[in-house]
Amino acid sequence: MRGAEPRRMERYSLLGLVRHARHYHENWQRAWRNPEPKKSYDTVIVGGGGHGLATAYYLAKVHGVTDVAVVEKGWLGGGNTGRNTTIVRSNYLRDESSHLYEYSLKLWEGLSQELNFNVMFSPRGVLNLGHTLQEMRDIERRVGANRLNGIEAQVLDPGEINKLVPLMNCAPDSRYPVLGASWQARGGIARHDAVAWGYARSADAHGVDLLQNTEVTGIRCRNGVATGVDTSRGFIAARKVACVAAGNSGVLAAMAGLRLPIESRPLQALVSEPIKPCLDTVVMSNAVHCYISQADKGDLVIGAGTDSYNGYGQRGSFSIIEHTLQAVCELFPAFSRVRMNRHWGGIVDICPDACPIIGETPVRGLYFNCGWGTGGFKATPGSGYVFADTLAHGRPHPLAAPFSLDRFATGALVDEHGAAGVAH
Amino acid sequence: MFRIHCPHCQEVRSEEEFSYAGEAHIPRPADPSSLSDAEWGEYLHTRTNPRGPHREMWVHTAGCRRYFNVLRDTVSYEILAVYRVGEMPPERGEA
Amino acid sequence: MGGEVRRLAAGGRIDRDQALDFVFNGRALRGFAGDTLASALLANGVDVVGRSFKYGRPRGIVGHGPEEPNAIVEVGTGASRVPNLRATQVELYNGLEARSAGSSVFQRAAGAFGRLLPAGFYYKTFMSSPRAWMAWERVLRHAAGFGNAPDAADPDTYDRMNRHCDVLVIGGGPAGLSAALEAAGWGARVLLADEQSEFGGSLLAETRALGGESAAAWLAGVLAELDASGNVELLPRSMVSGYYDHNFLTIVERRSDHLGPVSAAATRERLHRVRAEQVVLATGAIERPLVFANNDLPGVMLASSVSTYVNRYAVAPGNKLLLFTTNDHGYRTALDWHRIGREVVAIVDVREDPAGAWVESAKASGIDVIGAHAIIEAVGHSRVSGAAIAPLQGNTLVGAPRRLACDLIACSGGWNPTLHLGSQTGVKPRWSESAIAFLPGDLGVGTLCAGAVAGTPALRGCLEQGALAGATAASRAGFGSGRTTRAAPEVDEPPEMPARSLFLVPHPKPVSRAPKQFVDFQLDVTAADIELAAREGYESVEHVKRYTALGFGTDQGKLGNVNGVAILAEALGKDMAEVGTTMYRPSYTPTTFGAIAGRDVGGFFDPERHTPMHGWHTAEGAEWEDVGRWKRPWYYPRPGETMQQAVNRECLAARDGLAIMDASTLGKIDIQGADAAEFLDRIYTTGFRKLGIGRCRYGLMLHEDGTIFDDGVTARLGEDRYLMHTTTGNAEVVFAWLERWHQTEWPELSVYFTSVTDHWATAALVGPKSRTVLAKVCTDIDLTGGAFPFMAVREGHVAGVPARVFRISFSGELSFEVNVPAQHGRAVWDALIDAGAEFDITPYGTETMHVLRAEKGFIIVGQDTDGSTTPADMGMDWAVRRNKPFGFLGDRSLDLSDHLREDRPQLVGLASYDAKTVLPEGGQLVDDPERQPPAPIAGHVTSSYYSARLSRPIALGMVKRGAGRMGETVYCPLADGRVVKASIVDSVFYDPKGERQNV
Amino acid sequence: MSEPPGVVCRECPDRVFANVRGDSGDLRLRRAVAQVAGLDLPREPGTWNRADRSRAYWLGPDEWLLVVEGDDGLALEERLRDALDGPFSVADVTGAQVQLELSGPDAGKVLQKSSPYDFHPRKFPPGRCAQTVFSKTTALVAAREDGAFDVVFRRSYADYLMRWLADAAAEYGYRLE
Repeated sequence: MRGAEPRRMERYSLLGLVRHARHYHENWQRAWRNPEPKKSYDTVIVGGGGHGLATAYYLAKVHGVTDVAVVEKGWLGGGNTGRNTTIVRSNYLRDESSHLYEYSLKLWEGLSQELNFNVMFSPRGVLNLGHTLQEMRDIERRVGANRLNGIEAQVLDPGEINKLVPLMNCAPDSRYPVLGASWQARGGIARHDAVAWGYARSADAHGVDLLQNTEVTGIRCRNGVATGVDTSRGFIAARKVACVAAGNSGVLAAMAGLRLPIESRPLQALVSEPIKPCLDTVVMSNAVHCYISQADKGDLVIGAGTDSYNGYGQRGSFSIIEHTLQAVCELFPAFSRVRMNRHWGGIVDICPDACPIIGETPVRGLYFNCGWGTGGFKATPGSGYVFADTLAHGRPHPLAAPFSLDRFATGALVDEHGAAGVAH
Repeated sequence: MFRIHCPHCQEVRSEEEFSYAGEAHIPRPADPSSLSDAEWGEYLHTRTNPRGPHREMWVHTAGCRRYFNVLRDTVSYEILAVYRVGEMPPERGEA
Repeated sequence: MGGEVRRLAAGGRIDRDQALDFVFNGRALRGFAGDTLASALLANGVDVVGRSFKYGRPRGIVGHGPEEPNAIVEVGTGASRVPNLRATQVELYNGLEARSAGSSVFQRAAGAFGRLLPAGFYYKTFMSSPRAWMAWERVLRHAAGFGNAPDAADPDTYDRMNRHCDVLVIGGGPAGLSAALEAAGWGARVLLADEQSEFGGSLLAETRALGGESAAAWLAGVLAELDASGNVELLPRSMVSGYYDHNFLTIVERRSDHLGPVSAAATRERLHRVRAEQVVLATGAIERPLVFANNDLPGVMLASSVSTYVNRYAVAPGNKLLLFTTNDHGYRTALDWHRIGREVVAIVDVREDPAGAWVESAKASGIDVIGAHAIIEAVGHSRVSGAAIAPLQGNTLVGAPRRLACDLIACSGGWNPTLHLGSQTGVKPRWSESAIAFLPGDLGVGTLCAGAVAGTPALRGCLEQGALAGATAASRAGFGSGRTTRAAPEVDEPPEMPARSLFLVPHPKPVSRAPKQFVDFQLDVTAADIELAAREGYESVEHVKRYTALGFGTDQGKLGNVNGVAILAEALGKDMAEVGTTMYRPSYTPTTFGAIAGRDVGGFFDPERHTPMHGWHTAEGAEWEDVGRWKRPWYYPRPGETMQQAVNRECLAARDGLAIMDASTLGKIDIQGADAAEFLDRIYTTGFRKLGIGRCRYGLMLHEDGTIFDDGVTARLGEDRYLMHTTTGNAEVVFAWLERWHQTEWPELSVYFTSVTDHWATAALVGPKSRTVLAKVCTDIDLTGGAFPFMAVREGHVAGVPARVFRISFSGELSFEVNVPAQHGRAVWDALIDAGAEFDITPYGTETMHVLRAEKGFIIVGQDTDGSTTPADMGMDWAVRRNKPFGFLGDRSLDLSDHLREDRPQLVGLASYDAKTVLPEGGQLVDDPERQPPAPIAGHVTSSYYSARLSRPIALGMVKRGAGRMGETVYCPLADGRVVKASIVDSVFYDPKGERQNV
Repeated sequence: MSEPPGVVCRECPDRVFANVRGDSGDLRLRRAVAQVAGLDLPREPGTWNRADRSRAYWLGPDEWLLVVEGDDGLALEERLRDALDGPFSVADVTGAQVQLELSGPDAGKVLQKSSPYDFHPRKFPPGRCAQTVFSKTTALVAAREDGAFDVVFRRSYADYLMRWLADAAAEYGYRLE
């Protein structure tokens, strides 16, 4: 299960920058190779986004499985990894999900050091606002559950919220006044591209082949066992095929003759022009339908909702943008004169219970890690970790076990609509 | 921002007036009790979710409140056909 | 520097009779009506308008429109402040106050350490420990960002207008005007939008004649004709920001910014939401700058911008012009410069042997044309003082550089069609080697391109193509034959010599060591950065964009993208088409949040629904609870009362005397038809077939997955008529649910639904005295228990108004729910209040309603249940009839293995041990309070109140295996570390036999 | 102000409303309505008919809104119920509705600010009606012969919509009658 010879990965540091500056930055090592595909691999990972690259990295690093190819139809991190609003948190309601997301958050906390690539994880705190009495009950319940699950969390009142976010409209006479919020101080944001690149660089250094511009056109199975993938660069045989291609999971499943409990929908986001720092935390609101943070560059990064219909167009309805900005102006009346620079869409795979599917399918050797809906970015490290473990051992990692495909037959759904919220 | 021809109002109307109502042609099993858990779960949750022509239901929420079927390309968002509940889509685009 | 040192004595479209005073970076300056802030700054000799983002380098004005990357200013102060405006797009008004976007000490310092900050440097450092980044981030954040957000609520208003047209023409230049004329001539509804304050586009700076008259005269004639046409709407100052599916476009109209701060009554901006049958893109093209060393020095400008400032604004932004061009078009700038009597140092033309009419004209004017040369480096400190030029063969320097003195370098690297809108629809631009440009891809039958956006270089060609596009669009929309009806005006246009491409001017030093060659001015992306990205493996154009920030600025790379793509292609050894461009996204130029939000903020953010008795509640001082969109009274505090005191009082009134609640918000659906009973049987877990006329029954509705969806009481009003009550929040969802199943699955059932939620006003008269009081105002219904039993409905009159009275109860008390048509709601309510006065009738709100129902163990769907709760979990098997012939929705799911699991959470009552502490709603329950996290969760509190009637707290909760754990103890850990001990008890706390409601 | 307002809004309180549902091809239904309200139910989608004191608006293929001036809602429902025979549904919805009349040269602009529907006279001539999105709720809008519009919406939204209309029309001059 050995892949390409591991190579020494150049160590990034301030000192290195100084050294390279002396040579006008002409001698930097490539972040990753651009290899030709081999005829076969132990494991082929379909999808070179954050989750797929993390899976490859942990397979190689933790389990020593380096005979791995990541097959990406476009460029690394080009799907939802590069399109999301980068919120990281773990304050989910159900035990199953909070364990998984908390595991992920712990990995985030040391990820830059682990990868020697600054993913700019910025634990600046996440506020989930409550605007109705029922939302406050739900917040109380979720925060209590978080604490029992070892996830530090608090309920804040409007006064405390206003101190953290002075520009927020906390007036009691607004249409949906802010009644309180849950606060997870360890939550925050990260730099999305860096996550993909950091994992890619380290996976490559461990010998994983990253095959960009390589589109999977078919999944071959014999006697109910997966044997490899057809690609735009020819057939690649594999003992295990692992699909981690958010937004295209249904299409890949169909290649293996499977259908999934998933619908793919456009999810939109937008950024403002860069402005000076004025928002130091992440603010999320389900009722008013807004989530917002300020990137290091100064842009307000704003998540909009999903469209109600299926779509692979990476663009959505303008109404969604309108509603989102109404919510932003309602919560932050001072932002009304700030201007939107860009809006865009990703494609999210949505499961009926707003939770992912991780594990083997009825086709042996064919694994899926999908259905992360609107919140997959935060799970990137954890998802890769448990999926790699699942692949390496051919049985679900304990944290992944509740998210197997058979829950849709047994009814054991992990309902996270409340905590997953509008989109996050 | 779709423009959808409502087969009942017989007018092209803007997306804001409509709601998406999921994949079309998933009839409710005649005798649910005869299905296994897996079969019932498939009816409840499994969807075709194609990239390309998709047979789906919409309802004219702000207009005549009628449900109807749409054949829509999920990549180009082109609406290939609109037809009433109980009818089948025209041949083209049937996957 | 005094006054407008660079204003020409004559010419331009400015109004010299209207001088305007303004302030820039604290300096008092003067311009004229018709100026932009940029033209006025140039007129005043302001060279440096800002500092660059990363290196803090001085920057001047480069362009004259939305492409401007440097002149980013903040206009206004306080709540009216607008950050990040481009000076080239700010119309001057008297009293305007503008500042350069902030640059910090950090940025100025960064200039010195520039070598340490290559593209992506931040990915490689600041990570010595997990905390290191947080510390660095604080510093870096303050260096980032341009302007400041306003610090208070926006005083201005915004608005939205939906529009429909047959032909939307985008761009009011020569092509767009011609298109609008033709389309309108055929009778189509035409909308013409242009981003500038005046229509005309390039014609506003055109010096040639059109059809024998001046460009200005031709323009005035066309505009008068369009204005007179009844079916054209002209939208100036209107930027088409987004192009969405099915020809939906958004246009942002600036209505008051050019007037200065005006009264709040004026709408600042209006968003037009346009649905167009056909769209004509006549968006023109933006000149491509040339990339050479130190090309960011103030005084390096686009050639077309220099011409525009000269011809349109009568401003000469310098004295000694050096023109650097790859094409004939640029020659015009030199000729314009010559015409105003200023010195043209030379024309540096990269082409081998420049020849042809334009070259001849230049030479005839005495201008030195230096062929096969390039400017390799600009020289100067805070402004250009000269340039180094060198002979060029292909892309190689073939001789020693020499210096030319100049104070203005005008660059023309060719043209980039403004194809952003077409690209927004998802259609990729295609590279054209002959046009040396990306052109719009195949946009489909709803869109036409005309003029420079389609790569058409000549004015006459633009006019002709525009007219044809207008006629074609009209015809596709059903108007006319598609033929043009008039000839385009003649323009004197000599043939041009082919242009050549040059995207990166070589330098004697390699790119990595040469002085900075800027590709993206706004974000300080250099050619070396792009090469570095490619070298490090960031090879996709999207990787390069993200790694270097190329095109990420507020100009979305309008100037830099194509050069950047070319430099990347060269570095990778690929061709342009293979590398391609990144996707352009809406908005074409940045759009004010407020304009998109429109008037739907503040009082219009979301509608409030009011019951007919709303005014009464307001007058009584009710506190409100939001339930869906409804405003419901929460409780009615009397002066000096706390919420708890008010609720206690209201509860006791309902239990012991007389209380009244407005229940109008409950969903009500009128169901009629021979198969109504059958339909209800399929929808509800409960059976309705045998319900007698005039009787009511509780119904539980499930999703197909077996979880609880809604509940409520349904009454049988006649043989084939029922009235269904839904919860307040679910009224519309349930109504759609019924229609869905009827229309899509069971059309054979003869049944119709009508929502009557708004039709009925409902007053719930509750308490032992309710019968007595109702009898005072209702004489035609026998209210006695025998004649009008519990769970029955009667029709009669209340206070003289036709009414339906239900004997149903959500409080467990004797109760009559009086329903009257809503137009009589307030009058009947008043009558009931009057009638109850002798028993101190007490209005109560939702909080008391919750306490009363919790005392009875009645659930609230959505509070006591969540998305995973089944009837069995709630101990409600009594409401589920499993043996119906057809079954019911969700029936099958009740047998799923997970739903039969024994350790599922089940509804229980909870009583705190100390009989004092009210458990927190949402509070989690554990079996072992000593256990450290992660600790297993036993359940949670769903409802919890102080019961005034029972003089102790009561609570409902969901506890795993709870039904079998009566009497056992659970613990609720609180946030402050305390733990509340509670015992599991029956969920009915009061009147378990239901004797009080049944009298 | 000597300038006449661009938009005039008149409330029409003296109306009763009935929601009628049934098979549009069912002659019994049509006859019954004709007998009670003196008009034919419009069969053409998106149209409305009027008689002396009554109007009937097409709401859907099997649904109409019947509006009668100076009547009693419950009595109208009863009369219809008595006259009808066969599968049908009739419900007094007087309490649920508010009807306005919007007139003036800028009335169309106010509609266009409120709804994505195309109210241009070319597409929406007199005799047409449409249920559509109206601000953040829905309304039934009908074009009248005199160039004015009838607007019908739900009572619980009245406060919101009346404020909305006044605000939208303010720039044109607005009068509420």
